[in-house]
Amino acid sequence: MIAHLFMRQGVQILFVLAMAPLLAGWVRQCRAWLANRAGAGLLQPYRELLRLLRKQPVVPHEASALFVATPYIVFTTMVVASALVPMITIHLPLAGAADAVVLAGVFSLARIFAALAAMDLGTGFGSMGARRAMLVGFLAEPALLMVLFTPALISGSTSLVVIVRQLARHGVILYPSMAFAAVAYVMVTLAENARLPVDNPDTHLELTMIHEALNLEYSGRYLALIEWGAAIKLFVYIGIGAALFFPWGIAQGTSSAGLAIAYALFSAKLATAGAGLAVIETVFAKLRLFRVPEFLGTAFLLAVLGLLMRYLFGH
Amino acid sequence: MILLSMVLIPLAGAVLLGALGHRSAGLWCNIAVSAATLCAAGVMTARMLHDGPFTAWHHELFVDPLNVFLVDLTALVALSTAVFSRTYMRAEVRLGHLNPARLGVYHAMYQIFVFSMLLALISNNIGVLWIAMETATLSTALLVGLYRTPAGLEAAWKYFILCGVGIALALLGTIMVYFAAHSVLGAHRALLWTRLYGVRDRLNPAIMTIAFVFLIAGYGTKVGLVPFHAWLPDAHAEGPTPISAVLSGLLLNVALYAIVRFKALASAGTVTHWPGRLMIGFGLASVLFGAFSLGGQRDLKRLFSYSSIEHMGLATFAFGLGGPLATFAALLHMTAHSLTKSSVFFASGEVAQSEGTKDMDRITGIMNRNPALGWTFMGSALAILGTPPFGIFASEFLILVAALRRAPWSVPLLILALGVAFAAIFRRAQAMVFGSAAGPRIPTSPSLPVPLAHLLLVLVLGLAMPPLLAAWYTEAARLIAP
Amino acid sequence: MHVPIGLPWGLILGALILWSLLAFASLFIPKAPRIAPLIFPLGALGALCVAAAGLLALQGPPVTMVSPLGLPGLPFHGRMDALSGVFLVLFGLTTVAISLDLTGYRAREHYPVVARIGVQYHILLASLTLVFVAADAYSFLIAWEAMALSSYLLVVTDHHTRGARRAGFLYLLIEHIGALAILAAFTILIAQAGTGTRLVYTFAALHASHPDATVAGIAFLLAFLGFGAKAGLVPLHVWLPQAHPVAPSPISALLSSVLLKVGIYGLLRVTFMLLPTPAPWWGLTVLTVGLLTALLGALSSAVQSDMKRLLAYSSVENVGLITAAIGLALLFSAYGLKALAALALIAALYHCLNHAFFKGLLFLGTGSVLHATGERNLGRLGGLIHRMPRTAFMMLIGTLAVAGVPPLNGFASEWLILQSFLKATALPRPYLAMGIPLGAALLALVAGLAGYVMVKFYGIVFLGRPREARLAQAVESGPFERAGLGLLTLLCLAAGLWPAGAIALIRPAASLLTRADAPITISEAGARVDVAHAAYAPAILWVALGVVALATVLVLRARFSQAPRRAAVWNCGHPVIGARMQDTAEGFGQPIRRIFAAFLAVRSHHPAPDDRVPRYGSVVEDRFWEDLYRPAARGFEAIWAWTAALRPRRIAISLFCVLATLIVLLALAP
Amino acid sequence: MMPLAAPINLLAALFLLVVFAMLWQRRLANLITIYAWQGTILTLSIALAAYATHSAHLYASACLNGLLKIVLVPALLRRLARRLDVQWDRESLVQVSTVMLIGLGLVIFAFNAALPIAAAGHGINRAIIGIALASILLSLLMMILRATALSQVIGFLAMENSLIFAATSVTYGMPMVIEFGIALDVIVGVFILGVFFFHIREQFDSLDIDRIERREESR
Repeated sequence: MIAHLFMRQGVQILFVLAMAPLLAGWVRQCRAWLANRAGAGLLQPYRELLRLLRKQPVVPHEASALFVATPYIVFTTMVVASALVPMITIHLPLAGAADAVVLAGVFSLARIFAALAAMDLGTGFGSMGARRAMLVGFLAEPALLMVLFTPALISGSTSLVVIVRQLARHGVILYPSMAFAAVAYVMVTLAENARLPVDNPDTHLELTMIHEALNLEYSGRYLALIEWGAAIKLFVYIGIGAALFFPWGIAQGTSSAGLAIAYALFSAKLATAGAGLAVIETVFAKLRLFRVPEFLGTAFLLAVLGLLMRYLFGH
Repeated sequence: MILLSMVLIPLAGAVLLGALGHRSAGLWCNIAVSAATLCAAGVMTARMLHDGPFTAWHHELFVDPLNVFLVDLTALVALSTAVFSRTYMRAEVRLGHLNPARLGVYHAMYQIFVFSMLLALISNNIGVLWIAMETATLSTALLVGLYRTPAGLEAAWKYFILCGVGIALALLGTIMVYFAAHSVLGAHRALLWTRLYGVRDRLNPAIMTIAFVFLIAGYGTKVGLVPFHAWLPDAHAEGPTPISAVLSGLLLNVALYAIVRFKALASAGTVTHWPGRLMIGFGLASVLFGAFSLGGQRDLKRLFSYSSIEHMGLATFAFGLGGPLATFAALLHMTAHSLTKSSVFFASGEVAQSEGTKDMDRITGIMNRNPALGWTFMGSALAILGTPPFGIFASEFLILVAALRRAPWSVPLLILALGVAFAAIFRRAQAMVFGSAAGPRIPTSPSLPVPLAHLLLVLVLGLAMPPLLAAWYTEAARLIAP
Repeated sequence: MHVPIGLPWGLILGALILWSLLAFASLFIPKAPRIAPLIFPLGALGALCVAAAGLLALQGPPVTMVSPLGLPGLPFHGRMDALSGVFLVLFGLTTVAISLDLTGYRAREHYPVVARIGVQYHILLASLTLVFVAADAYSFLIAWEAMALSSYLLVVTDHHTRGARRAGFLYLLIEHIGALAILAAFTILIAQAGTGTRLVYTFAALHASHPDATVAGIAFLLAFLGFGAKAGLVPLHVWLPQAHPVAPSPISALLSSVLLKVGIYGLLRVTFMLLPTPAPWWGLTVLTVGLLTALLGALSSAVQSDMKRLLAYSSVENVGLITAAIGLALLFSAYGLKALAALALIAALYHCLNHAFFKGLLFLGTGSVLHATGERNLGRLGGLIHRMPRTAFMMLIGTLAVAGVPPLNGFASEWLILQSFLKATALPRPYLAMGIPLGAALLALVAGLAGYVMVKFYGIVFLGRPREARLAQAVESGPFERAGLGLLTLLCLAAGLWPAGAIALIRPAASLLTRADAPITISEAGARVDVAHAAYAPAILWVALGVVALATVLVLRARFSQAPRRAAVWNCGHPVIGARMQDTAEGFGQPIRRIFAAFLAVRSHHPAPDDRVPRYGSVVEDRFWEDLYRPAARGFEAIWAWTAALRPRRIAISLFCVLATLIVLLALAP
Repeated sequence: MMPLAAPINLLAALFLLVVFAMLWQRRLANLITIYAWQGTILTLSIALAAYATHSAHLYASACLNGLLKIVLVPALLRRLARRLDVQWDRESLVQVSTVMLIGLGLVIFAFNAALPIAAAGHGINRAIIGIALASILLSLLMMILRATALSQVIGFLAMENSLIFAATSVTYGMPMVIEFGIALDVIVGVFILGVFFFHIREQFDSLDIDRIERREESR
């Protein structure tokens, strides 16, 4: 029984590890199609990762141990975070070890290490990126928490497992409160994952970059770990979104058939979310940095409205 | 006999010291006389403990729980001030501030002052009390003007005029009390406290009401109650430091003692609480005025003289509240203030002497030059501000409790005054004690054991008050606020 | 009279006696320097005794004693219950580390200064202990003021600088105003409780006296004012960022770790154990003030450029969080939700404990930095991770703990606070149930800001390039300092990894205050903490992180193991000219200044287009200075000037006062 | 009604009139003369009281008073005025007629304030307590309004006379009246000596803080 449990956990982790680059490729491919380009293909991220892993990394003279350790820490936290989210099944040993708030905390652990590592070298871009990343982070955090509160109040717990179990029981309906929260969640996801309109993941334009500025000095396998981690992060965010707002199909039981359906359904959710992300990134332009607080403020507002909605309608 | 000797010792001492003149033996002799007075007070206390309250010399002198501790306190502070002034006045002479020829006058007047204080306390006769207070005025006025500086003379003159008028008003009040009492008691005994207390319910309330107005205005001038206080800061600031110490530590207490005695007399017969209300009003006005005046001062001794106004106001207020608790607290406050304030003035005097100025803006960094003096000064300042565990904290604590029961509206004002006083005094004290020293230092050897001994006593009052003293306070409270 | 028997009192008395002796012995340091190295380690021994006494107090029922000291009829009472226990443990453990650090600190100072610190520090420790065990109003106030005074004297240790004197004065003034408020609160309770000369003043008797709602409300407000001043709540927090930077670093650590908590202790003691059942508005007041304090502290710390002031504001923030949780507990207990009140209290006390550990660690660490570099200004630090790696590592743990990230202790308590905020929906008033989750969002913002601040702090002090040439001479801190730091690091890790242990420690106190048990379940051998099905299992998380990290390293080493090549930094191809290209503390503050301009008093100076020498400048001040304290100070100065001018210069005027008073009194006479 | 009430009441009225005269008079020499007249009235009233009660100590008191207040003190004051070369008091801020009006107001007030006492007393010269009170207040007013030290001292002397007048007439002799008298006279004597000390400066009642502080600094 225990062995089964851990096997399911292991399988989900492997699934995330394997599929995360694919998700990134899928988003990129969709954007290419929307922009009438051919695109590099769905498997391009895998090729990039492999190339980076094989290359000899370069470490600046000034780097301390923190600089070298950070890619491992970031990658590890992302993998562990992915193990905490009930994407496929609610019967995961690790999902019980942490609730949604802890998950947010785990993400901020990774963010803080990334920011510290960027400051380690004493370059202008690094510290600028660190500052901006932390700024976006702390502005997104209240909005994210408000988003989490709506389902948490409906189900009486911040545990994702409980939320999934409670929400899935009611059949396929989207509460008005949840609709507001969902929109807010999308906005937070964009900010947290350094996507347009908050940040542009495809550019190294010095003065506008946020996330990329953190990785400027990394190369080789370190960069591979960071990129892979970023892909997993997006994956996990979509997974959390699915658990919160579209929990239907997540396996409640332990049958193999249920699991298989859950995997398939989850892949479909991923594909839809990825395509939606590509549409958003194509439609919106990048915001100026000081418009970001307004953007996240709107997300916060929507989440609060959702919460109040819940009081109004009672669910 | 012991009562008589208690007043005769300082009187004889005054004659002796006046005869000794400026010889250096005078300094020691002054201490010896004061010590003898304290011994006499001790014997008197022992007898009182043994026999209970007693009268002497055709009922003209008496001792009861209310005055016994004040007598002891007076004798004690008189002795410690004498000890302090030995080194201090010698230094003043050496530094050229004082003409040595005046030391004889100083010592004689000092003993006369002590004599008049003790006489005022143990006299059973309200007339003798009045005369003793007047003698005290005369002797201290001469002491205030001892330095013969223009400012000192001006202060002495102001002291004379204001206290003269005050003493005159007090006499009118005394006459009125006699007027009220002589129809009840007959002409010959109408001035004796012990008799007056026996008939206090039968004294005419209308007369006592007006008499108390004059008494509180008259003796209140000596207590330094606002608005009769104008002489007090000048006299404290311009006189020699030992005199500032005894003015604050003894004279104000004895004057308040007189008011309290009369209050007990006046409030018994009247249906209204007029005397109590008057004292509450004057007390509160003094507390507030004293506290708010502290901030604007530049002169070290003037600063602490305003603090005396504040503290005497607090004691007056508490007596005015009446009731055993408030009266207990007020008596404790008188004791603690007397000891603390004299310690404050000792320390301030040493500071002013060693810095060569009383201007607080120019005194900095005492701690660098003389850490012991710095700590003593700081400790005294904190003690006078009512910081626990010193005795003043205990009395203020009790006064607040009593005020909350009897006049809750006054508590915010008291708290405000205490806070303002803390800000004003501590701001100055810190600036003087800490920081880097500026200016040349005048070589002195401050005698700190005296202020430290006082602080120790106040500490004992706050942490572990002797039960004997508490019993006296309780008895006295029963006597004046039944 | 009880004879103080029993181990807890023995330990406490032992520590008190030991500290008194040490304080006395310190006087002789200038004459006999040989004793100096012994003083502070022995002090640590005393602290250990106190911590042990606290642990014992947590185990058993409350123990009381009556001392022979005191006024007649007013003897001093002592009582050790679970609440005292928690704070004694907090105080004892932190103080062990601080005493160790002082052992190292001592070696660098002149003997007179060491002697002063030795005397005052041990008096402070003794008075702190007395505050925690005092069980009547009188002895509590005495211990309280002794604590305030000795800590004031420690703050002005370096009294030659104007800043230290100013800060010290402000500290003691606000402290004293607070003490007066506490005094007033106690006297109100005492005055209504007894009659005649018999004073009811022990805490137990006051609690039994049942004051009516108005009296209790006024007493509560006064107590909140007083203890809030001590804890550094808005708007009485201004002394904190002034006093911390000027005090010697170990003292700053003590101020922040323990002395702020004394305010919290007093607030808990009075509101939960002296006053009757709270009214809802009490809780709401405390909650609002707490949240405001947290927000203001976090924002202000983000814009500081003095490292100790930054940490001081961060302490303001944390105290705000704790206070907010206490406010929530008050609200819960006002509505009879005692179990939830216990939950919020556990969260608050846990955060107290954590804050003591990590803030103590950071302040001791800044002490080491200050010693190594002589610099408090963030603009002149940098790159110290290369010079002092061990300190830097321990500071990293502390930084992460303050930033509130799992699996360290700061996160654990903040998580509990958030969980208790979520439970506010159980409150029967809709506006509370709707409003308080917004408070939780504020908490999230504050937590996020704390992360921002900590990246700024650690990144600028320890990472990057040294901003001054002489930083190259910085040396690692000494063994005693490292021992102090190490102890606190271990405590941070332990409290973070094993929340079940900390909760078990605190639980009796919360139950004592609320008479209910918190809905927290602990499972899986103490590794997992559950609040209403939401779980946090830091140990499991650690194991998972460890396993994944190990696997990653192993896999990468097996397949892709080229050794990295060392090269110059790339920086997008721009040459790195020097350390000044890095972001500064002010640069880090800029977004905050811009976004939250309404909360801060920002004065910016921008050059005109035709300026020959263009200069940019920006000064951020606490809004409360501008809006509250300066006007108040000006007001008092005006009153003082007026009273000084009022002094009668002519005798005639004084005589006129006499005449006028006489006339008024005669007219008024009944 | 006590014996000899009528003449004493007449003297009391005269006493009040004399106090008004002092308030009105600004020439110093005349002021001293009026003071001597006041002393005479006082001595007469004490003598009458002594006659009425046949008390020896009141006779002694009358003699002492007569000696001091009719002869000695006025002579001393005159000498002092000559030595200090003060003939006129300085212009006071308040006009004489206004002063008179204020004085009148004070008298009305004092009479009213004394009413309850008069009502309470029995067998005593009731009116006198009102007159004594009025005289005291008027003397205080004089001290307030006069600017030179010498006139202030005379104001104080007038107050002292009023007190003794009250003490002897109202009750026909308090037991310690001589002691009171002597005590007050000692303070008067010191006052007058004080004026000698102060003759360096023509005016004592302005305490200029700045000047004092300047002196402090130069010391």
